Amino acid sequence: MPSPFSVKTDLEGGFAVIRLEGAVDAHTAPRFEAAVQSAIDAGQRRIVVDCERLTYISSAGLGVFMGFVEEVRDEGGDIKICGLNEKVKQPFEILGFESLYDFCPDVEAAKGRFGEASGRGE
Amino acid sequence: MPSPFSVKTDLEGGFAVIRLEGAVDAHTAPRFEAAVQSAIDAGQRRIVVDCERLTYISSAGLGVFMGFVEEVRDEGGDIKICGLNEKVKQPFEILGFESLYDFCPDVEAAKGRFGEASGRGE
Amino acid sequence: MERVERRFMLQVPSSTENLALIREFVGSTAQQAGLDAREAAGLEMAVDEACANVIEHAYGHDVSKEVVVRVTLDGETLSIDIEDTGRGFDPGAIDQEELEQLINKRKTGGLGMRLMTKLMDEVRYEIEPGKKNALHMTKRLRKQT
Amino acid sequence: MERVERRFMLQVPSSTENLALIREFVGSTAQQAGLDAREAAGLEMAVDEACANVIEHAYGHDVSKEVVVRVTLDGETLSIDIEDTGRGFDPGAIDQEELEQLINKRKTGGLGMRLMTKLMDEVRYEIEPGKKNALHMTKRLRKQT
Ligand SMILES: Nc1ncnc2c1ncn2[C@@H]1O[C@H](COP(=O)(O)OP(=O)(O)O)[C@@H](O)[C@H]1O
Ligand SMILES: Nc1ncnc2c1ncn2[C@@H]1O[C@H](COP(=O)(O)OP(=O)(O)O)[C@@H](O)[C@H]1O
Repeated sequence: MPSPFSVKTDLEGGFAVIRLEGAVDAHTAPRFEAAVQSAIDAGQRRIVVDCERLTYISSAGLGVFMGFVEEVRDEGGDIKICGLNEKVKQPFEILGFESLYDFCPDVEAAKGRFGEASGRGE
Repeated sequence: MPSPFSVKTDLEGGFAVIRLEGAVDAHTAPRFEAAVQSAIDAGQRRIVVDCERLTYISSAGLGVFMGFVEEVRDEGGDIKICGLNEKVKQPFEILGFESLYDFCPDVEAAKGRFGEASGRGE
Repeated sequence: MERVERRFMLQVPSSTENLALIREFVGSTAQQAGLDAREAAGLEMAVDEACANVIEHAYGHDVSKEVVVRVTLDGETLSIDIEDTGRGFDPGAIDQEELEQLINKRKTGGLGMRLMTKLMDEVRYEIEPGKKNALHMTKRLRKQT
Repeated sequence: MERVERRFMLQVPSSTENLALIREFVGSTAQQAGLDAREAAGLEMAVDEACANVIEHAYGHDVSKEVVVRVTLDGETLSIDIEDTGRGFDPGAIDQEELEQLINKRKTGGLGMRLMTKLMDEVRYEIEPGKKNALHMTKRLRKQT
């Protein structure tokens, strides 16, 4: 059996760290989306999505990154993606996410990148 | 994907330790059988099958324990089974292997049981 | 009928190479049916044994043949149906020797059907040699209240 | 014809709950076909996207419908066939906006068919609305010499 999906949000200082585990597909993406929505509803704008334990992501999961990032950036924040391992990098690369999102090796690095620029490296 | 099957024999002092990993089913049992046959052909009679990393065993695998044990016991040896975890115990229990085979917690314990008795606890 | 009956089917070439896939398939349906880990493992084993018999005894390892496993879930039962078009056999005539006797005779087989019977709530064969041999097995589900 | 063509089929209720099983099924055939880990992951994703579309767009999450995935292996190609009997659509009319545009519009979808096309060597739809909509995808296998 594949590892079960889970999503967990930790508020760490001024950051919301959303930790994904297992597979994000059309079945589980709504739970990821709900986590991002809750963080935003709670006023969080500095969002880090930790993918270290992510084993799979399909377009339904990528869509969550797409749907919220403008709103967050408009308010001076960002959604940063960290901990992507080789196994799950493929769809991000294929679709060109790497020029539009800030990818970081780990959560600490991601936190350090906030405030440096607007998020898109502009 | 399930963990791939492997079988490996180590000659340790006067013992042949056969280490199983992954699933022993009708597809992989012939490789387990070949390992036991080779050990016997090489003159080994004190055989320990280490099941610590075994994730599954069907009747095809149990058959390997059945087919050789008499021959080995007739010559004063035994085939001892060790390291069975909860997950794979079920078929051994259901079929009554526990009264006919010597089950040990680990390889060292199994080695210690040779010479104590004929193997069947007689 | 409070809920829809859920039907699953897997069809693979008749080769022992596919037993791992068959177990994963059945394991996944077991999980959806709410079986616990031990029950799911038992179900996977019963189906593995049944399919290994089809591959070895019904089709004699002829890879051009196909093994078909159907799983049906209703609220109360998980049903397994496995059919083959092989030579058939008489399940009642298969003798069920004690494990000790099998060992004495240095047998390496003869445990599969026994496992199936012990692991499932119902095991029923309908043999029509030359036409089809059907195996039907069921596992009762605990009420989810 | 040096070797037998191997055919695999999986049929599951039309629910996203079964996408994980569909990926395992396809992954297992990828392994038998000799694909490496990255290629197998890509194949699993292409089929996941195609089946998610059937579940969501063709059948609107109606669990009484069924999703059928066929995999055929010959020595040279792994072929995938997925059919639905839903309302159909015009694949050529689906516009393929740039990711940046989709993000600006706060879209959360529209990437699935693009992934399928990039991951597979061939993606072909045959739409006969009201009858059947067939998706055929292929992946070339490297020669095993
Ligand atoms: N589907 C089948 N078609 C033909 N013969 C079968 C089938 N299933 C079981 N048998 C017969 O029943 C016997 C007992 O099966 P089983 O208890 O599983 O042990 P084993 O397969 O190890 O011999 C087999 O040896 C075979 O002769
Ligand atoms: N099997 C199908 N049946 C009906 N419509 C489909 C099917 N597959 C795709 N579509 C249509 O094509 C569109 C684009 O699909 P896709 O690129 O996978 O993105 P998404 O599914 O995220 O919208 C869908 O929104 C849908 O309108």
